[in-house]
Amino acid sequence: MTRYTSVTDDDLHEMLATIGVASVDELFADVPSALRLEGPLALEDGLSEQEVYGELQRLASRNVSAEDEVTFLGAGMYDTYVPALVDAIITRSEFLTPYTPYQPEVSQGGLQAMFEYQTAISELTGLPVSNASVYEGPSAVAAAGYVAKLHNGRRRFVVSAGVHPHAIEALTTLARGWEMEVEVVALVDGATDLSGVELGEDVSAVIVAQPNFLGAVERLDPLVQAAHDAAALVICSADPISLGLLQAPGAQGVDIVVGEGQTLGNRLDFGGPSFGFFAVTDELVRRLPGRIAGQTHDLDGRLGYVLTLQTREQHIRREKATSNICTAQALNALAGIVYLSWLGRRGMVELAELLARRTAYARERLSSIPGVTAAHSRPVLREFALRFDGDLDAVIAHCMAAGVNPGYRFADDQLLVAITERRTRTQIDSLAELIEEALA
Amino acid sequence: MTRYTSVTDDDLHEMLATIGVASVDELFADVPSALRLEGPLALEDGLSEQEVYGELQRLASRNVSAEDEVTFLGAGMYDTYVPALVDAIITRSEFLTPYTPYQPEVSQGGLQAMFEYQTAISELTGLPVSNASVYEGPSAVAAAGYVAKLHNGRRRFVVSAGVHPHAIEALTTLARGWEMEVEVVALVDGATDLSGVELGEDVSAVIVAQPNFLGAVERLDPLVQAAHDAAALVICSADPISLGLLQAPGAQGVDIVVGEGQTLGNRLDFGGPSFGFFAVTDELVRRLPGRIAGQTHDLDGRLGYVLTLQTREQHIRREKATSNICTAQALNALAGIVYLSWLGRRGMVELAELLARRTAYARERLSSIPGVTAAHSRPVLREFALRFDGDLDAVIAHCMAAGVNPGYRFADDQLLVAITERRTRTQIDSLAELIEEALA
Amino acid sequence: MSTTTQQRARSFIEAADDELTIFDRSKPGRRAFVPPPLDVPERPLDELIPAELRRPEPARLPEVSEPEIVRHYNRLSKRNFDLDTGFYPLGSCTMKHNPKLHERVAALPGHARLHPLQRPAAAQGALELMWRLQHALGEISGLPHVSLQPSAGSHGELAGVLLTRAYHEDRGEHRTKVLTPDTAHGTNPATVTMAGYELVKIGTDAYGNVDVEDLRAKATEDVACLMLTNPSTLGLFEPQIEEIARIVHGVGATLYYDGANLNAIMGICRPGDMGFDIVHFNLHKSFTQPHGGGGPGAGPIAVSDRIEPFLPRPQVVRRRAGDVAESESRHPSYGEVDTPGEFCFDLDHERPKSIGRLRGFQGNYGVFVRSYAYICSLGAPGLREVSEVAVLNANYLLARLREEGVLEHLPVAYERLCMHEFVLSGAPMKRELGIKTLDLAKRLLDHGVHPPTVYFPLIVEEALLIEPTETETRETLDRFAVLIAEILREAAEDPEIARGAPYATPVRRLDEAAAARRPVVRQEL
Amino acid sequence: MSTTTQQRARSFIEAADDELTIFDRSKPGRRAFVPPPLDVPERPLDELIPAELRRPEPARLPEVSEPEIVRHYNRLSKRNFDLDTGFYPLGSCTMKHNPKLHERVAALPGHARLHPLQRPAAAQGALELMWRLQHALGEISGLPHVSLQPSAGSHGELAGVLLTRAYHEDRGEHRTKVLTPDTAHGTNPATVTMAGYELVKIGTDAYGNVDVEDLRAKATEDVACLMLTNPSTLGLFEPQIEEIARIVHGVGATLYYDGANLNAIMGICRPGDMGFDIVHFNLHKSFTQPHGGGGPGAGPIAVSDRIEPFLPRPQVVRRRAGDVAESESRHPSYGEVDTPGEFCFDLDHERPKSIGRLRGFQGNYGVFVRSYAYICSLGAPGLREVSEVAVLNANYLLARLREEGVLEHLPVAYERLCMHEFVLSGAPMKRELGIKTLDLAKRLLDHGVHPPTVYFPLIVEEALLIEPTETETRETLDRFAVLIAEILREAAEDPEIARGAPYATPVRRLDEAAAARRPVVRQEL
Ligand SMILES: Cc1ncc(COP(=O)(O)O)c(C=O)c1O
Ligand SMILES: Cc1ncc(COP(=O)(O)O)c(C=O)c1O
Repeated sequence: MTRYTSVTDDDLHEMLATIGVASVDELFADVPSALRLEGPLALEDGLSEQEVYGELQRLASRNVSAEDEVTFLGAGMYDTYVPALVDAIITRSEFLTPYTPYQPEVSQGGLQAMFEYQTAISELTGLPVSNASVYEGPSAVAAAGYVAKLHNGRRRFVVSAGVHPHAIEALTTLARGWEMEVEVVALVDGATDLSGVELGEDVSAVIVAQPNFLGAVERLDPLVQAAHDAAALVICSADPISLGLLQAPGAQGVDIVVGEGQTLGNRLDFGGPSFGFFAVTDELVRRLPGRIAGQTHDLDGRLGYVLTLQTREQHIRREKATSNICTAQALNALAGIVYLSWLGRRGMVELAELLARRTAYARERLSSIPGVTAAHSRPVLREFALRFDGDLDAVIAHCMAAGVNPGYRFADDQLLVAITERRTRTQIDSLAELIEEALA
Repeated sequence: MTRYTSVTDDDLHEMLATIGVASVDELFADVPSALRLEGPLALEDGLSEQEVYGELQRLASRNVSAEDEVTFLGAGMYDTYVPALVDAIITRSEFLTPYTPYQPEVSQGGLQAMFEYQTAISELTGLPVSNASVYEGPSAVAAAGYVAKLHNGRRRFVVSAGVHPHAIEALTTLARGWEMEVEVVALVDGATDLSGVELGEDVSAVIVAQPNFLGAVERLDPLVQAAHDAAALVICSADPISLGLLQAPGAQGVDIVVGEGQTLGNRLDFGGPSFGFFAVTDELVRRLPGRIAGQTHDLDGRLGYVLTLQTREQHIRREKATSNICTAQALNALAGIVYLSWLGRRGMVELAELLARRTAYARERLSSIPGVTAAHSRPVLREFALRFDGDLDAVIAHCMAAGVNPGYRFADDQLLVAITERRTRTQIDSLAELIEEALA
Repeated sequence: MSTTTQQRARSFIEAADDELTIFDRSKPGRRAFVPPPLDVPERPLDELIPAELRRPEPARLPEVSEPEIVRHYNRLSKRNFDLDTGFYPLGSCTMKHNPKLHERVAALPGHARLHPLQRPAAAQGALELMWRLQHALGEISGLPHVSLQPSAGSHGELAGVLLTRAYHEDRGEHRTKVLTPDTAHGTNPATVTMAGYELVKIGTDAYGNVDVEDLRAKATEDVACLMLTNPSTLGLFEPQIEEIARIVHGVGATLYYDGANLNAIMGICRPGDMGFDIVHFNLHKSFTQPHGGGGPGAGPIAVSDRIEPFLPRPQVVRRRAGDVAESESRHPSYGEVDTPGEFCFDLDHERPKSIGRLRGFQGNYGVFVRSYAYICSLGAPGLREVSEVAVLNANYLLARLREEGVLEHLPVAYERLCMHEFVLSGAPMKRELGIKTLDLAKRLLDHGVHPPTVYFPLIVEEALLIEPTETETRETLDRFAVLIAEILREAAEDPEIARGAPYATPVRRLDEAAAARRPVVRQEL
Repeated sequence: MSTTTQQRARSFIEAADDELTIFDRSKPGRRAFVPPPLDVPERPLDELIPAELRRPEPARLPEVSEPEIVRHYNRLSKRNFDLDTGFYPLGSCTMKHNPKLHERVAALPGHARLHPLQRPAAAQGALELMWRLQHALGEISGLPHVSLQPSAGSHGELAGVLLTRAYHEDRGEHRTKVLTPDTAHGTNPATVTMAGYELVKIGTDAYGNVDVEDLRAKATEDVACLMLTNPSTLGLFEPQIEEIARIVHGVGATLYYDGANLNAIMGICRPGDMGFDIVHFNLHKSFTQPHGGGGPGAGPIAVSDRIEPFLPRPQVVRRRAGDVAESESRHPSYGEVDTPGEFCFDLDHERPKSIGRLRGFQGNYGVFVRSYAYICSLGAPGLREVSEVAVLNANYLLARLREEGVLEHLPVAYERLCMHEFVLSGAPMKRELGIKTLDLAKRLLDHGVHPPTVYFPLIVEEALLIEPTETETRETLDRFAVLIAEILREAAEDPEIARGAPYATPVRRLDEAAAARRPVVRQEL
C-alpha cells in the first residue's frame, strides 16, 4: 500500500465482495486485453519520503539560483523579495487545496480574495474590469489578441518590438489558428515608432509594452491616438510594480491591459507558476476570458461573492466561449493581492521610486564605462539595456566567475540589466567594477 | 509607526483625548523621572523585512549544519528526518499562536492533541500517566528528582554515569536548593554497576538511562530490584525511538520515565526548542509536574477535554505546588504525536530495527579498524562509543576536511558515533575509510 | 431540523469575522511594508521620469499593518472548504490528497529562486528534472515525445489542436473540422473554435460509448482530429477504442487524448498503445499539484513520432556531453546522470517546424517539481496502485449507494462497471422527491462534504459526477453513502429542507442571476 | 437570543469533523511512513539485541495513512481559537502579533539543522546571534550579563533564586526567606519553595503598590531576595521602586525582576537602573515567540556584576581572535564582526562559581532566532514604540470601557493610569447583574473574542486582567468595549444567557470537577 492510500487487505476483500467481483482486474474488463500492459511501467520503484527529499535536493543543488549568486537577470521575471506573510497565507490548506469555487457557499474566502484582487488590478491598470487571473504574461498578450479578434474580426496585429519576445511568439503561435498576421514595428531610440506603419481598416489591435523590453518607459498617448484613429484596439502589456509610479494605461485610453504578475508576491520558480493579469474597458467585458468574481446577496440578504458573467465561459458556452481557459492561477493571484496589501498605497510608490532611483543610478554608472553605452535615452524604471563595443563574452565570463550574473544577453552585443529592491548600490558598484576589469 | 502597530497620527490624538492626557509621556507619570531614559537604547534602528532576512541568513550561513556536512553527532540530539506533514501541521496558526488552553471551550484541538500525545507516551514508556510535556530531556531528569524528593523526602540520588552529563549537572544544580547529594556510579563494560554502592534508607531515587550515554542498552530489572529493595524510586531517562524496540521501562518496574523528545518530529535547532516527556506510576500522579489534559463532558454530555489535576500546579497551589513550571513545550509535543502517528505501530518498529542494524554494522565496521576499539560490548541501538589508541585529533581533522563530522568527542580518546535513518551505509563506509586513512 | 430552517447561530470562529474587505480596513498612514533604505543619490523624480508619464495620484491600495493582513486572510481562509478538511468527490477534478512533502521540496531555494533565463549550464538540476518528468510522462502515456510548456489542461488542448493543424499543413492538407463526443468537457469545443476549426459533435450510444456509426459517418477527409476522453466524462472506458482509432486514422485525422481522466489507467494501459497521437496531462489532477482554488496547474503534452517535429519551442533535451540532442529514451535511475560530464541537459530552440511558444519561459516549473516528487514517491507499482484503488473506490462507492437504496431515486446513468468515477441521474429524485440535483448538492454542504460535479456531463439529466479518488478511506465512502440516503429520506419527509439548503455555511444560496445582471466586479473606493 | 439557549446547528466545518481521536482512526495495515531501504546485512535481531531486552509487542501507535493524519490534525486545529483569528487580551501573557518572518528565518537550515554539539568554530553564526541577543537584552534591561539558558519564565525564576543562593553562600551567608508581594504570579512562590526557601508574603497598599511599611518590617537579615513584577500584575508601576530597592539592598538581599511585564517599559526605563540585581525575560511574551498552545518559550536572565560569576554554564562569549572572553559591551552594528578573524565567538565552560547547568545544551535557540529577528526589525525606536503603544492601547481601552458605562458594574481595581494592562473587578457585576466573571468570559467566546485573564491577581475579587498589546488596532479596542457593554446589558435582561454560555463553541462548559475526580488522562486501547 502506498502512504497515500488506505486499502488494507481486509478492506480489499470486503470491497470486492460488496462490488461483486473476484479481483481488481475484473474492474478493468472494458479495457481490451490487447491494450493491457503485461509488465510494470519502465519506471523505478517508489522511494521513502526522505529519499524523495534527497533526490529533489540533489537537483536543486545543481542549479545556481538567486540565493547562490548576485543576479541582474530580469527580462520579464525579477528577483524580488517575497514577504513571509504571503507564504504563510497561501500555504494555508484552505487556500492551497480547494478546486475552482464551483460551490460559492463554501468558497467565500477564495471568492472575496478574487474580488479584492480584481479591485486592486483595476486600480493599477486604470480599467474598470479585471478578471481573476490568466496563466502568465506572454500568453496573456496572446489572449488579449483573441479578444481583439472577437471584437472587430480584423486580420492584422501591429506589435511593438518593445513587447516581450515570448509574448510576440505566443501571439504568433495562436494567430496562425485565427489566420491572422502579426506585424512587428521596430523601436527608435527605445520607443515604439508607428510612423513607418500604415494603420488601416485591417488592423485589429496595436500592441505595446510599458515599460518595454528594453526597459524604456513609453509615451502611450500618441500610440493610443493613432490606433483609435484606425478604430483599432490598443493592448498594453505592463509591469505591475512600474504602475505604482507610472500613469495608468487605462487612463490614457488603452483598451486592454495585461501583464506578468510574478513580481507581485510570486517566486521565480524557473518561470512559473506565476499569474497573468487581464483588465478591459466596460465595452469589452463580455469578451473577457477567464473567471470573474462578482458581488451579490444570499437568501437572507447577506453580502456574498460568486463566479459571474459565466456565459462567456467554456463550461456554459462551449464552442461559442470567448476562451477555452478553465484552471487559471488563483493561488498566485491570491499571493498578488496579499502582496499588494502588504505594499499598501504608499509602499507601492516608495518601492517604485526606489527602483527608479537605483535603476537610473545603475544605468549612469554602467554606461559611463568606456565601451559601454545605454541602448536608448528613454526613462527607465526597473531595467535597462546596454550596448557593448568590447567583448561581451569576456564580460559575462568575468562576472560569472565572481558570482555575479550581469543580466540577460538578448543580442550579440546587448545586455538587459534588471534592478530589484534586493540589488543594493554596493552590488551595482561591484558589477560596474567587474565590467571595467573585463573591458580593461 | 512600526509595521506591527496601527496607531496613525489621527488615532494618537483622538486616543489621548479619550484618555484625557496631553501626551504619551504623561501615561508614564508613575515612572520616577530619575529612572526615565534620556536617549534611546544603544541599539541600532529597525530594518526592513528583507534586511532582517538578510541578517539572519548571514548568520545561518556561518554555521555548518547537518545540511552542509555528513554528521555522526548525537549524544542527546540526532539528525533525524522530520516529515513534511509535521511542519504543515505545527505551522498552522491555530496551533502555533494560542496560549496555554485556559479556556477549554475554544482549545479543544490543542487539548485533544495533548490527550493523544499522553496516550502515545504512556504506550511507549509502559506507565499509566504522562503529562503534556516539560522543557527538554536533561531538565526532565532534574524534575523527576524533585518528584522523588517530594515523594520520600530522602537526601541522596544515586545516578548512573550512563545518564547524560547535562542531566546529571542539571540535577546537581537543583539538588543544591534541596540540600540533597548526587552520587554518580561508574559503568562497567558500558553498564551501570551498583555492586559498589550501598543503597540505604537515605536514597531517594536511583537514576539510569536507556540506552545510556555510551549507547549501551542496559538491563533494567536488576537495577529496579536493588532500588526497590531500598524503597527508593527508579527514574529512567529513555530514548523514545529506542523504545520502539526495547522493553518498556514501566513494564520493568521503573517508577518514572523521562526523556528528550527531539527525535520525535523536532528539529535540531542547535539544542532547542524540543520537549521532554514525563510519565509516572499511578502512585505518583499527584506529584507529576506540568500540564495534564483529561477527558470529560460538557453540559450537553458531549465528550471534551480540559487541563486537569491542576491542584498540583503553581497557579492554584502557589508555594505548595509540585513544580513551578508554567509554559512548557506544547507545540513540540504536538510535533511529537504527529510524528508518532506518521511512524505508526509498525513503522516505529521498522525504524528502530533499521537503526539497530545500521548501528551494529557501523560499530563492527569501525571497531575493526586497527587502533579503534568499541568502548563496551553491550548491545547498541542508535549510537555507540569508540576508543582510539591513535591520534584522535588527527582523525577528527581529517574527517572534517572531507565534510564528515565523525561524532561527539566526550573524552580525550573517546568518540560517540550516532546513526540515524539519514546515515546510509555508504556514509558509514566512507567514515570508516576516512578514519583508516587518518590512522594509517 | 428546526435549526436549519432559521438563521443559524454563528460559530466562535465565524463570530470573530467582521466580514470586511481588505480595502474596508484601510486607514491612511498604516503600513506593513517598510522600504529598504535609499542607498543611491536622491535625484528629483522629474529628472528620472517626467511628470506627464507619472500617476497623478497613488493607486488606492489598502493601508494596513501586518497583523491586520494576517487576520484578514486567515479569516477568509476559514470561509473556504478544502481537501484537508473533508471529502471532496468532485467528478472530473481528481481531488486526491496533496502530499505535504511537495510544498517543502518546491520551496527549496535551488528550485524556487531559480531565474527562468539562467543559462542552461547553471540550471542543470531544473533541466534534468524536466527531462526526467518528460520521460516518465512519455512512459506512462506510451507517447515518447513530451513538451511540458502548456499551463493547464485547456492550454494543452490548444497546443494539441495547433499541432494537428501544423501536421496537416506540413503535408499540404487543409482540414476544417474537429470532432468531439457530446460528452466532452467544455474546454474541448472551446479549444476547437479557438484553434480556428469547426466543431462536429459525435453522439453517445445506449451503453455510454462513442456512437461508432455516427463517428464513421462524420469521419470525412476534411476532419483534422477527434478529441476524446478515455475513460470518458461518464467514467466509462471505450471498449471500441481500437476501432475508433482505425476510423480516425483511416481518414488521416489525428486522435487527441484529453488526459483529465488519466487517474483511472496509469500503469494499466496507455493512450499511445490505443492509437492516440497526442495526449495532454493535468498535473494538477492525476499528479497532485494542489488546485489552489483555481490554479496553478500544468498541461504537458505527449505526442507520437509523426507529431514530434511540431512540438513547441524550446524543448528540454539531454545531450551526451558535447553532442546534439539524443532521442534515446531508456529510463535513467536516480542520480545516474550525475556522473560528471557524461550527460548534460539543454534547451533546444532549433526546431524549424515547431508551432512556436505558447507562453513565456519553460512552463510551470514549480508544478513539475511537485509532480516529479510524486512520481518518485510512487514509482511504477505505486502509480498502478493509484489507478487500481481509484477504480476500486469508485465501484465500491457505487455498490454502497446501491446497498443504501440510493439508486432507486438516483439511478446510475449506465449500468456497468465504472472506472475512477461514475454518473448518477437526479431526474427520478426530482420527479419523485421534488428536489433537484442542485438541492442535494447544497444539502451536502451542511454536512461538511463537498458535492460531486453537478449538471455535467450534459447528456445525463440532473447529472451528478462522483469521483472519490484513491486517497479516501473506505470509512469515508461508507459515511458518504449513508449520508446521501439520509438526505433522500429527509427529502421524502420534507423537500423544503433541501430546497432551502445550505444553512450551515457562511452565506446561504447566492443570487447568481442578479450578479450577472448588474455585475459588481470591483469595490468602489 | 433564542438560538443560544438551544443546541446550535454546527457550521459546515464542524460538520466535516467526526471528532474521533487519531487512535480511533487506526486500522491494521495502514501507514504513512515508508522506511528507507535496509542497506546493511539483515542480521537476526536476537544477535543484536537479546529478546529479553525487547518489547514483546509493538507499542500500539495509530496506523493511518498520510491523508488521514493531515485531515485529523487540520480538523483539530479548527477547534482552537488563535491570535491570527481574533482579539486575545489575555492579561499577563502579552498576546502580541507573531511576525511571519520569524518562522521563515528560524527554518533556515543553517539554524534549524545545526547540531547543538557542533564545535564552536563551525557554529559561529549561532554563537554570534546568541551573543548579540544577550547584548540587546542586557541593554534593554540595564543589566549587562545575560544567560539565555532558561527554557521559560519560571525556569528563569528558578535560575535567579539559585543565583541568589549561590551569591549569598559565596559570602558565607545562609539566608532562608524570599519575599513576594501578594499580587505575585503563582510561579514566584512555587519557585521559592522549589529553590529551598521559605516564602514570606508582602501586602499591597490602597493604591495597588507594594506596602512599603510591610516590606520594611519583613525585610530582615535572613531574607535572601525580593521577587517583584514591575509593572505589577495589577498593571501598575511601583512609584516607590527606588525606596523598595534601598530597603532590600539595605538588608543585603537581592532584588529579582519578574520580566513578564517588560512589554510596558522597553526603552522607557530599565530594571537595572531601578536597582534590580536579576531579571528574567519571557521571550514568548515581550519578544513575540509564538506561544504554541503552551510553549515553547525561553526565559533568559540578565544580572548585575556581583551576580555574574554565578551565571549558568556555559556562557556565550566574544573573544578577540585568540584572547580570552572580553567584557567590552559597546553595541556592534550588523555584520560588523564579519570582518574575518577580528572576533570569534565561543562557549565558556570555565566558570568556577557557576551554579551549573539548568538544562541540556545552550537553551531554546530556535526562540532566540525569532526574538533576535524581532529586535532587528524594531530597533531602539521600535522597541520604545512597542511599549508606548502597549500602554496607550491599555489606557485607551480602559477609557472606552468607562465611556460605555462598563465600569459601573466592572470597576477598575485601582483608579489611576495603568501601564500595558489593567484589572477590573467583577464583584459588583456579580451582585448587581447576577453573572460572575467566569460567565462574562464564557459569553465573550460566543462573540469570537478570547477572554482576558480571569481570577488573577488573587487580591482582586472576581478579577479580569486585560492586556490588549500594541499590535491591536483602535477599531478592535472599540469593538471590545462595545461588546462588553452589550453583554452587561444582555445580562441585565436575562443573566441565564451568560450563565449558560458559551453556545457557539465546539463544546459547551466542561465539567472540570469530574475530570479531576476521576482523571482520564489517556485513551484505553
Ligand atoms: C475532462 C476535462 N478536460 C479538460 C479539462 C480542463 O483542464 P484545465 O482546467 O486544467 O484547463 C478538465 C478540467 O476540469 C476536464 O475535467
Ligand atoms: C507575571 C508572570 N510571571 C511569570 C510567569 C511564568 O512564565 P512562563 O510561563 O514562561 O514560565 C508568567 C506567565 O504567565 C507571568 O505572567
